[in-house]
Amino acid sequence: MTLPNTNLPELYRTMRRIRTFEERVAELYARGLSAGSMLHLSIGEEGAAAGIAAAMRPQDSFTTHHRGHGIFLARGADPGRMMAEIGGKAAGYCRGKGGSMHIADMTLGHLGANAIVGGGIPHVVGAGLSYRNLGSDAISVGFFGDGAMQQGLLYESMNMAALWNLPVLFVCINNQYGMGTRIDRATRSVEFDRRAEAFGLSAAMVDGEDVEAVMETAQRLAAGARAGQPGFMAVSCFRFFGHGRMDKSPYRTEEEETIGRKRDPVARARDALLSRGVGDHASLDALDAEIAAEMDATIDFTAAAESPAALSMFRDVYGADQPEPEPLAVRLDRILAA
Amino acid sequence: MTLPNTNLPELYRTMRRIRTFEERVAELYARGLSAGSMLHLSIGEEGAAAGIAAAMRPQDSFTTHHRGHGIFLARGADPGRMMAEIGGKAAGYCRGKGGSMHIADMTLGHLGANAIVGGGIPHVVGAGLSYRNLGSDAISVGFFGDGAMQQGLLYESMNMAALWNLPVLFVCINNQYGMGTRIDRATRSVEFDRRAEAFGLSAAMVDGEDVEAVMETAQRLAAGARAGQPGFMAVSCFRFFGHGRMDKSPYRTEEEETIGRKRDPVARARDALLSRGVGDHASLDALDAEIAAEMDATIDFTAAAESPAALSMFRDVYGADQPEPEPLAVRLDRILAA
Amino acid sequence: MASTEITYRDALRRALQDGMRADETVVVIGEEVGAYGGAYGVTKDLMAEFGVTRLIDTPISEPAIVGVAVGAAMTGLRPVAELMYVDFLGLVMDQLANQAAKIRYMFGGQIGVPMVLRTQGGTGRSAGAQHSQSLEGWIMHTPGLRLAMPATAEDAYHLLRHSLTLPDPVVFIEHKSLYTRKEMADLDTPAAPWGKAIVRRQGGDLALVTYSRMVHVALAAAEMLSQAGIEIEVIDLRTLNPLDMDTVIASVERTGRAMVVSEGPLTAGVAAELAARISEECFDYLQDPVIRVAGEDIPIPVSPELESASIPTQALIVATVQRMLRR
Amino acid sequence: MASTEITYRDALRRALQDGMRADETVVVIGEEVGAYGGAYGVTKDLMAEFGVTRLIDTPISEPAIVGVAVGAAMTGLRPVAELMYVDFLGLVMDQLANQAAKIRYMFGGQIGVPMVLRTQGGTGRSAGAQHSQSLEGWIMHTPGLRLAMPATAEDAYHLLRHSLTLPDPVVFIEHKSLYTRKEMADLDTPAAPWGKAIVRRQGGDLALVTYSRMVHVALAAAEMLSQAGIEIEVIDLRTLNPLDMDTVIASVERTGRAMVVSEGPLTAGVAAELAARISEECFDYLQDPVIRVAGEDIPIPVSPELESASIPTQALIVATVQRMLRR
Ligand SMILES: Cc1ncc(C[n+]2csc(CCOP(=O)(O)OP(=O)(O)O)c2C)c(N)n1
Ligand SMILES: Cc1ncc(C[n+]2csc(CCOP(=O)(O)OP(=O)(O)O)c2C)c(N)n1
Ligand SMILES: [Mg+2]
Ligand SMILES: [Mg+2]
Repeated sequence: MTLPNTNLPELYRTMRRIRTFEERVAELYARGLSAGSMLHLSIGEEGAAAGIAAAMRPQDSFTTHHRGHGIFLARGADPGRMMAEIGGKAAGYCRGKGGSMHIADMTLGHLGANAIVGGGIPHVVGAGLSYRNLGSDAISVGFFGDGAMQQGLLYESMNMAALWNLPVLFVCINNQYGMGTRIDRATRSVEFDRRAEAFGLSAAMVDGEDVEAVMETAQRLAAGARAGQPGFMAVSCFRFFGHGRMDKSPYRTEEEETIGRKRDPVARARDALLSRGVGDHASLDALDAEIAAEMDATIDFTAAAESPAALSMFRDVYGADQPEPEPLAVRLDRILAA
Repeated sequence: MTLPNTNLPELYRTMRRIRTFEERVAELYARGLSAGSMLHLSIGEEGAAAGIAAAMRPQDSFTTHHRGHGIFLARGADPGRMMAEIGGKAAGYCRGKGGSMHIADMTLGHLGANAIVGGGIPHVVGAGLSYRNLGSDAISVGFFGDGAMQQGLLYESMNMAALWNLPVLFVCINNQYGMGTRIDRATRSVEFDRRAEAFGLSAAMVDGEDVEAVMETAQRLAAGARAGQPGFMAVSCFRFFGHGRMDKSPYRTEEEETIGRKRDPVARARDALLSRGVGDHASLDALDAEIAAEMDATIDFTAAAESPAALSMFRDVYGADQPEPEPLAVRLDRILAA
Repeated sequence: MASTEITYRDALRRALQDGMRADETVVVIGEEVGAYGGAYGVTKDLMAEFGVTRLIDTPISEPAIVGVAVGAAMTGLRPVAELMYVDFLGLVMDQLANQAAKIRYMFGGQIGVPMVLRTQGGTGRSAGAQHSQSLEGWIMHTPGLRLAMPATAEDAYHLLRHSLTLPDPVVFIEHKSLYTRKEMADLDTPAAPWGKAIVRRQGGDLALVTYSRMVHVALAAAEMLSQAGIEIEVIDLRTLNPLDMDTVIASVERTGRAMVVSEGPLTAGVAAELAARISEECFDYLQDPVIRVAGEDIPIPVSPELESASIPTQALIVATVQRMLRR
Repeated sequence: MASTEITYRDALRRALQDGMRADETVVVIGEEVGAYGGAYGVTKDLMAEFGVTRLIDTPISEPAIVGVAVGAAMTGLRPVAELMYVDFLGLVMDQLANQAAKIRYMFGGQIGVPMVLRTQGGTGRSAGAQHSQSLEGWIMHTPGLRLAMPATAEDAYHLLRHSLTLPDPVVFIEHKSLYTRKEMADLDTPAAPWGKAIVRRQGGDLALVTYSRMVHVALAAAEMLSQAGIEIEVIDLRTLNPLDMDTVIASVERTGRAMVVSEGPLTAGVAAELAARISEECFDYLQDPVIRVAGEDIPIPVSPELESASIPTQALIVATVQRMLRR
């Protein structure tokens, strides 16, 4: 596993890979190669993913919400196996059973994306408990959207993490929207850090357009979490596109979108690299092209990959040494043969 | 309906009636006349019940937790019908089907006690929504224990009340314990008002030993709620006895209990009445004796009351004009007659 | 009784619209029901007519959505709470099964909870294990909850209208793969009263009992079987509580054979109840065991091939009926 | 194989204690499991041996309790989460049915969720509609969850010990009216392996299939029937997932008659599944329909008289068997 580097060129590279991957996901869908249309692109949120991932260590684990491609890429995912999973193929991370909303990989500490808003949050508290009990120095990071700030389970989870001094970091990626609902129509106060503090967590709010600020905040809170003081951070950004692939965002104005899309962490990092003289247009263009080629290949890989075998349907319901559920066809054969 | 009066003699009377009623509940159980042992006495919490009830108006509604006898009495309940319900008798508020943990009375605005910790909290938000939509000037008050401060549903409910400017008041009766768990073992921070404020509610903490302070705080927050600014208050007190009738509180020291029981809102009000010259020992003793007689009668009433008729079991599952569920005996008759 | 061509989705919208016009206390409350028009478009455009006090967009707080609906239903409103996916029942079963379903009973009949919980379930969109389930079994097993599962646009309309008049909580489960189905519907008169099943197709060889989308799969299977000379009766239950066994029993007594079809997982689900009831009520008439064709006892996989193979198919129904009749 | 006299409660405690000694990763997590010793006393005194890192008292946050257990199970611990009453399942079904049950599957078999959810249900304490339910039907209907419901102290011990070795989530439902039951138990050797039913009493006239407390009610009924010359076989399923149909089928084929008894509400519950399976598997052997004796389809009332009348009684079982055999 290549460890995410913490300097801006690396952060830029991570963000660009996310951006390009998500663009290819859109293409996969447009070409009819995705499993379904429930694909949630994290374009605009690359700063959160790259910045926080860079503050994590190899042993750390995490869960994500349904918009989790970017986070997993930033933590070292193989984009080909991700894309294959999004296409429902056997070569995917979950053998085509999970799809975009359930990608997971235990070897990289990805305890799972989750299609239930808030559903993965308590799992990182459980992981934190394991680390405490087993004497590990890992932390576990729970990623979720602003929508989950209104799920009660979050408060139960934060309370337990604080009560037990667990190595846990809660990360709210506030992209301003939960489907068609702007956050100010979901709650009266968006000072989310106050909520976390009221439960005894260290908390911070940070601008997701500034990937270095995200990383620094995450480093500080992660250090606290590692020492037993759980943290919470809300990263503000903008969801550039619709909620899923079918959503054309009729509930917001073009003007709002135009302004929102100016909050672009990738563009900002690129500008910073140029102005700091760390890169020039040519070298960055070459990097972008290299990434584009890498991501193009994921579509070809997915298109060529095989669908899962029919009988694999009955596998993985229970542990490998356990009997599989009886298929309907077998049962009917038996009954009707009688 | 006799409206609770707001002066101290009335508050004292309400509190003394609660105290005595609860003592009779203990007696009912000891005499084997209660339906089960899950009886949660509110002794020590009379200040919360009387003070807040006095800030409510006749049209206001409320829900309570499992420890709700006192609140309902303070809102005008007939102690005889309450005791009969606690005894599982047909003359009880719920025809013997609900028992202590499910007492309700629509005519007095009691939308129900609840045996699920936190379960009744969203119902007052729903009532607030009704009042807003139907143009009523009523408010709805949700009572719950400190244990429910760790139920996520509370935060979802507060958030909605704040978002929609509903006429709702949330009341946490913090008696320091949830069963055997002292509140500092359930959460890191007991500054509960900060949690409510972070969601946009007006919030206050008050000492439940001082019934007048409770009433004044409740009046202020109720006025805000009536004007569309929902409120939250935490009333601090001490649970004098065990959680339920089987619990002898082995998890706390006698010393803690002795100190805790000194936080006695009834005794304090009595002392205040005496020191302010509003009553003398003789008049207060006479009042107490009158109340004792009233409450004694509830036991006799319950002992003499009838159990619900066997077939009443099938009633009230669905509306009165709807077919009742088919009793097992009827179904078996039909099938076996074939 | 003028018939009109309409989609399942539009019929549902019309039912809400007409119900809200007829009864000012009806409010719709849920995620994205207002401005967005519903995740599946059912409440589209209703906001313009009814405004934010009656089409209430909520935060993503399912337990509170149902809990608030319960409280509102006890105090004068008639809420239609929407759960975007039936899969989220796991978040709200306390408010639904411990509160809504039991309040009338626990309180000795003092008050009811006249609310509707609208939601949608089933497979068909590669939405994965947490967005494709058929969980009506949990509801049917909960005394106090009515349960409607329309298969047609006409039923979608009338069952929802009727739900808005009932004194008790109704769980109303739509099927995500039916929304765009278009058909002729009589919106003035229901084909059958609430609580009654409908014989969608007559036949003397076997009674097939089903509901929701599987009605259409069964009807297609029946057509294929007919070409092979086998005529099966297809019964659409429409509501699972109340459950109209009279219609089912009459058909089984006539045909002597029964199959029940449900998209939900086989074990301990709706198919089990139907099979058990038919077996006990029609014992002396049955020439074959009641055969259950239901979802596999597995989570729903996301791969489209696996997903569609995990629930009853037309081909399996056809083959199984043929084997039964050959037995 | 030394037998020892022990209560159901103490057998459970011994199982936890021995399981925790055998496997350091086992932790108990729930409300009042530590200092208090458990609402029904099962974890009493374990704190002294295992301390606060392994007996973890929690706030009253059921969804998080189960969710934390899921996360812990995925990262090296083997949690025994405790739900004080099975009635609180409504609060945790998302974490249980959408997460614990599906994680292995959704993630393509990468990891399992080896946890036990211990809880207790049933009637007997006038605890009312929200504290007296039998909700095993919801669990049995959820693929991915194992389900154990011991009737005896010996099974309580062995089934719990075995649950602590399984790779998948186990829902372990005790019965509140059995805790004080005392009996001889062999804690060294289980009477049958995990997943196998036990014939508790032999008889040739009818197979009665049941589990949990109803085993004892059935056995008492069998004794009464025996005095009338009727010998029924009583089968204790012990686990509902896995479900041992072989033992059941063998008995029904031998006796030709079957009754299933469950405390849970009749409709769409465990009794339905058992009746449906027996009917389909043993069709040619059945002289009578499989008769279900189960809880009434109502919430549990608090009045002791109504409560006890709302679930199957010994008298009803006796009378029904007699009528079946007279038919
Ligand atoms: C419990 C639950 N409720 C509702 C949904 C439907 N849903 C999926 S994503 C979403 C919006 C989530 O918003 P947010 O948490 O801000 O995440 P974002 O999509 O903005 O990344 C909703 C309502 C769901 N999947 N789970
Ligand atoms: C959801 C739920 N969890 C657990 C319980 C069991 N239980 C009943 S009362 C109680 C303690 C509640 O404490 P608190 O809210 O402080 O109220 P108090 O008893 O102190 O009045 C518990 C854990 C329950 N009834 N409901
Ligand atoms: Mg968002
Ligand atoms: Mg308390």
